[in-house]
Amino acid sequence: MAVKLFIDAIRDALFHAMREDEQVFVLGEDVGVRGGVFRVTQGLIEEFGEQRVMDTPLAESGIVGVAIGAAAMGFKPVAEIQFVDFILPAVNQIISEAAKMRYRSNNDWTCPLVIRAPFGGGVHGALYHSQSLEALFYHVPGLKIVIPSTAADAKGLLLAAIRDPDPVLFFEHKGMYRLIRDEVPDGEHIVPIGKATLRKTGDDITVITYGLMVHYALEVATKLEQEGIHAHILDLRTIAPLDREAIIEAARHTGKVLIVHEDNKTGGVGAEIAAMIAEEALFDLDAPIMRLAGPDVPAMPYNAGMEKFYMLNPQKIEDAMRNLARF
Amino acid sequence: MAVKLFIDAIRDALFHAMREDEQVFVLGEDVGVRGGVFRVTQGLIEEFGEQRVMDTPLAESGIVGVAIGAAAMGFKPVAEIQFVDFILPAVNQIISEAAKMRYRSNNDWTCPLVIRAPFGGGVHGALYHSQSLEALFYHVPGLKIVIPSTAADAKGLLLAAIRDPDPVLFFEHKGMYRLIRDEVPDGEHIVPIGKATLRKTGDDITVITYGLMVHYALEVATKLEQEGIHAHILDLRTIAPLDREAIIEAARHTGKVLIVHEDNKTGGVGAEIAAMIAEEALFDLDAPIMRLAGPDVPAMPYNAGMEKFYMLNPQKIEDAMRNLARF
Amino acid sequence: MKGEINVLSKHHQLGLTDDQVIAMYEKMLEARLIDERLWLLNRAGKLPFVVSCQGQEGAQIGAAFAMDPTIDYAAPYYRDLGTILAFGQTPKDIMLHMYARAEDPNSGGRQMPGHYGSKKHHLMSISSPVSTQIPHAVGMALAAKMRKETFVTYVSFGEGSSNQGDFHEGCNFAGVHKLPVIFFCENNQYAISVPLAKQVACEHIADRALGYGFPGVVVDGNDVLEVYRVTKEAVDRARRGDGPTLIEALTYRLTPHSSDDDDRAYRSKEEVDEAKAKDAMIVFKDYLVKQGLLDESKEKTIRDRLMQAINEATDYAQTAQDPPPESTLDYVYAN
Amino acid sequence: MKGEINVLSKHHQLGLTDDQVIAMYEKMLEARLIDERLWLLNRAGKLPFVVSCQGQEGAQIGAAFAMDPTIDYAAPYYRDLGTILAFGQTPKDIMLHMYARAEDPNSGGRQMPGHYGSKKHHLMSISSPVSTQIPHAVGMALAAKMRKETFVTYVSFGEGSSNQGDFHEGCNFAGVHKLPVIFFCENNQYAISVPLAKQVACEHIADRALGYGFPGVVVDGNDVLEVYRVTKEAVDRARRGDGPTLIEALTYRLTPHSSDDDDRAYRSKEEVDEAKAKDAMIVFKDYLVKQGLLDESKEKTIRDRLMQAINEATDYAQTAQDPPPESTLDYVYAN
Ligand SMILES: Cc1ncc(C[n+]2csc(CCOP(=O)(O)OP(=O)(O)O)c2C)c(N)n1
Ligand SMILES: Cc1ncc(C[n+]2csc(CCOP(=O)(O)OP(=O)(O)O)c2C)c(N)n1
Ligand SMILES: [Mg+2]
Ligand SMILES: [Mg+2]
Repeated sequence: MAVKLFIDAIRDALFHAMREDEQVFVLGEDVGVRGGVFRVTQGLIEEFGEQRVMDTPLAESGIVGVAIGAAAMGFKPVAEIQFVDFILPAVNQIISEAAKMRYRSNNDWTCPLVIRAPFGGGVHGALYHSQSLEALFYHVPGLKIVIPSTAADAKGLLLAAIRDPDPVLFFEHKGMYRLIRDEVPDGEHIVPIGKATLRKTGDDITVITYGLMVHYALEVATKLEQEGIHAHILDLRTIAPLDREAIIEAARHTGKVLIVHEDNKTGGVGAEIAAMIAEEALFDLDAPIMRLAGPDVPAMPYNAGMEKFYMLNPQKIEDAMRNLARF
Repeated sequence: MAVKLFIDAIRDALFHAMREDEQVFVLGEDVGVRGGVFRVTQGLIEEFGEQRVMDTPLAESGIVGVAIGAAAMGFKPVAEIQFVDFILPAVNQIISEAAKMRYRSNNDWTCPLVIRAPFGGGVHGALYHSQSLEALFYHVPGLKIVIPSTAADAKGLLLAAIRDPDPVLFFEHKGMYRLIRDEVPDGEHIVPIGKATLRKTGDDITVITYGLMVHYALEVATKLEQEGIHAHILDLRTIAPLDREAIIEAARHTGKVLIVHEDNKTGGVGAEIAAMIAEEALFDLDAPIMRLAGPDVPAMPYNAGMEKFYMLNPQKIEDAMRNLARF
Repeated sequence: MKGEINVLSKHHQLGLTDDQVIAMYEKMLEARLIDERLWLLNRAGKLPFVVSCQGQEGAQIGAAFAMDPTIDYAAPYYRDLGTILAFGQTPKDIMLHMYARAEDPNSGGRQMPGHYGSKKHHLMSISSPVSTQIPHAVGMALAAKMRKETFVTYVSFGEGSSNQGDFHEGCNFAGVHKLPVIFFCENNQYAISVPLAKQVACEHIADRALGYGFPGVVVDGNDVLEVYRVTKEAVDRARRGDGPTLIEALTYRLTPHSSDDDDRAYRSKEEVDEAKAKDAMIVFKDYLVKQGLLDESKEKTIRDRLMQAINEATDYAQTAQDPPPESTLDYVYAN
Repeated sequence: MKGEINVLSKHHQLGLTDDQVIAMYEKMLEARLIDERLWLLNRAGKLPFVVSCQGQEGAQIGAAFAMDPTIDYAAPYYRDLGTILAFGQTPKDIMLHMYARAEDPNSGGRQMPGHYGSKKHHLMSISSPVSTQIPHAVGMALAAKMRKETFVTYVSFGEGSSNQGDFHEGCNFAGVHKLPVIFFCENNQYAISVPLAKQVACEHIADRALGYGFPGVVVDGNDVLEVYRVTKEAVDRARRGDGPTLIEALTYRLTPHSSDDDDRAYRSKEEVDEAKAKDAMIVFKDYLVKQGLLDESKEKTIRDRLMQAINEATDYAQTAQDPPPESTLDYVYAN
């Protein structure tokens, strides 16, 4: 066990999976000698060669479509989309094909595919290098969506995703690549898809979140402890399918729920979480279900002041948590 | 004023808009001599010629992309996507381009575009000719989404959509084309985008829904009146942006809310509605916020029994409404 | 053919035995007869939807017989009934599919008619959005290359569908990696109501191959043996590791687009009649008759055998079990 | 050129005056000098991001001068600084954009550097997902045709981007409707780190035009006057109503992909140096010197004038106002 950066844990998982299983291969734009624009796949081509670490033409629908074909033949492709914003040309292949392959063929053909993509803002990425797109896909049965918040989870969930017999979207907050580090088990390490985890227990308010926001929420929670506000913090880890049981339990635990995500609010993942709670735990609530999310604008601007205005940060979360605690 | 079929009201709006404004034109697959596969555009090519009623190559991203270019130059294209299921290849153009054009250019370039598409099931259309895809887009700021439930609204909302200076997705339940008929004003008739409407008032339970489900809910409501259950029925008409005020008011009115949509449940439009209510009217509620929706499977099967299993119908809605009333 | 009696007949030149060409004819006829039956059942109100292969059987069978269904794979499209049969599905399989019964090997009744696919027959699952299968086939061919296996993958699509981005992206990927895949465009002159001239401005769809760095070939889709020949060449190329080929088979759709369509709105009866006269069913039969391989009595024997199988298949499918309604919830994920 | 002194010089043959070619050189130099300044500012920590035009100015200016920015439209891509300047943006506009200030005419500080666009300059708004602008340009050209106006629309993109579905769908649409649009591919041999051979298998991107039914032309992007010539021909064709042209300008990206890239991982210094020797800036200057239109002192005058404007622009932009943070909420919709 060693302390590793988030990005290194992801690379770790790729090395491990590719060494272990010849059917695993990586494809995407610049994943080869360049090692990916964020350097996630660095070093892979040296060990596994250019066929298993394949630089593709600049065509996302083609990348995903080809990966679906290879997956149908028993390969386990790990496709990288350079920025999640550029997954949009591949939406038809993902939703019409990957998500429906098993279902439409009555369990005959399958699609054991992983699509990795960096997402998230606060990195001067502007409109098209900052988006969160999980809400676009979490409505789609047949897909799984994973968003890790720790290096250990990144490794364990990516290995689980690669082993998963169905298509998994694996979204990595790009702001975390070189910011987050924690103890990552060596070798085999699986974190099951579909299970949320409590990052902190507390009896006053429940915060449900994922990705980078987990860290902000924890930071704020530590601070608020000193004021006697004890937060219960659930890290979803899997966005689809949501861990309904863990969500309801966490909501019931304090009766006060704040859902936090960087993505814009309307129709975001928080909507479903709030709806679930309102449907199954309404009478356990002591406060309205609150959501703190990005503003409903098309995407995050480049100008530093505007980007900051858009992005959630510990201060905004602190205000929201205190507000809920006081309710 | 005359009683018209839903489909005829849509055609009416197209004729009216095209006669009135030379910048309005229709493009899509088979919209010309064929008059569209559902015959919505029938007769247009005879009056307006093949340039303003343009049969396009089979390429949805191209259709939408070309329409965006024409809209940028001041045209008002009305693009038809043959089935909403086939909008997916155009998602990048819709979300990255149409929705963000005004925003990213700081109000300089705009995109006054309408995309019409038939959606919905119960017509032996199977997986790819039955889907509801509004949930894929309602999360996206910059887009408007309209789903009419009456012939009069279809005309009035389509005219409003064509006049709208921003991109509007106009989704027509294909099962309603020749099923729904009502009085449609002649000539100019505008129904404002963004305004829900009460189809029925009642003090016991609130049903919030849209499209075909409005009719089912009304049918059930009439029946339940005899049992002394009085339903308050809100027809959303616009899915994005949602009419927050009308939703909260309708929820408060009875304190018991059932949200109904044909689309699958997780992350559907009902999620946001429930979340809104749970955030703003929680203490006015006397029952959990209930959602009745399609099951979370990739899409509706072809087999008649399975299709029926999937689809909502008056019986399922009746059960849910009675259940809520009894709560 | 007269006067050529002493030269090797075309099919022998191509290395096809007499039995093989008869088998080809039989598969074409099987496809045609099933298709005709489907229309009857549709018009009788028994099947809500039909999408036809009529007019394209020659191209499909010419191509399919150039492959080896025991090792090769196909990612066909909804009109490929001929291909589906050549890869081993039976009339019973087809009828179970049309009636959306539980035993339908294609989707267990989940998908619309024409949406075939079964792993055991090496047939990739078909969806409705056109052209998505093209990158899939490229990925299947990539699998062959990565595993150093020699199977080829065949993918078919209409000429209208060759205008989708996925056609372009799939072809380009295959070209770059020299993958063993055959892009087979069944150019039937229409995309529903839209005639070729409103779909493309190029002379031939096959011209597009140049932009992907592999050969493009145009062939008369009513000339079964020519289709066989060019496809065989493409298959050989692919097996040798020389990469993809784009084949454009010129055909004509003899029926409306589907049972929901009325083609009188957009094309003349004369045009359709003219095409009917060139139907591969007729042309190929003529050839076989002239070769002395077929006569009316032999044709009748074949036809009767096929009809019997189709009748039995129809009867079976008509009373076969539906999938349980609640099985709608199955197979969203593996577990 | 020696020994040709008596024949008409190339630019005169093309109908370009001496002043015009000097103006072309000046625009190229303006683009280059701004670009160099951007890198300095980036390395000094003042600009988080730069994406360059260096090595492509010749192609851009050769093409832009074949159009009339007062009537024609351009849908350029992020490397098109030359085009942007030729269509009328000033160094000040560019610097305001780079610093993401409120006065940035491209996006009011909302978009990343290189994401130009301003209606008054007839420049379509650029986004990041590549190739989406290609169908837009086709739609703009459709507007010209529908309104019976004679403006042409120019759209540019990298060779890597020519592998996106939107390239295919846009070209095909334009071909079918014979629209007045010029597809201008700036083939700089790389898509970030991916070299041409891993992107495409065709000999020339221009070969793809065949599949869309219009001409495809390859031109040396370092030969400004040749680029002008072929683009002018394409513009004339388009204005005459004869439809689109695909032009492939062979260039080389002299800088890393962007300020975030390190190109040493995927190409050699020798390769870059070789390309630098063929830089259009050098080649075109040589031509002008040989024509007696330019000498070191005239060059210096031009350069000084440009540098002064760039310095002033930088100073202005550095202290210009930011948009108010809460303006993040503006312009989602019209009202
Ligand atoms: C992406 C997509 N858009 C639209 C459709 C509706 N549609 C079904 S078949 C068809 C025409 C196909 O034409 P072509 O590719 O020439 O094949 P053909 O039917 O003529 O064999 C259309 C437009 C579809 N299935 N998929
Ligand atoms: C749809 C999409 N996918 C990926 C990217 C990331 N990306 C930005 S530029 C680029 C390479 C572009 O290469 P090319 O088209 O040759 O243009 P060049 O930068 O070489 O001028 C990539 C992959 C993007 N912007 N859009
Ligand atoms: Mg066709
Ligand atoms: Mg390039």
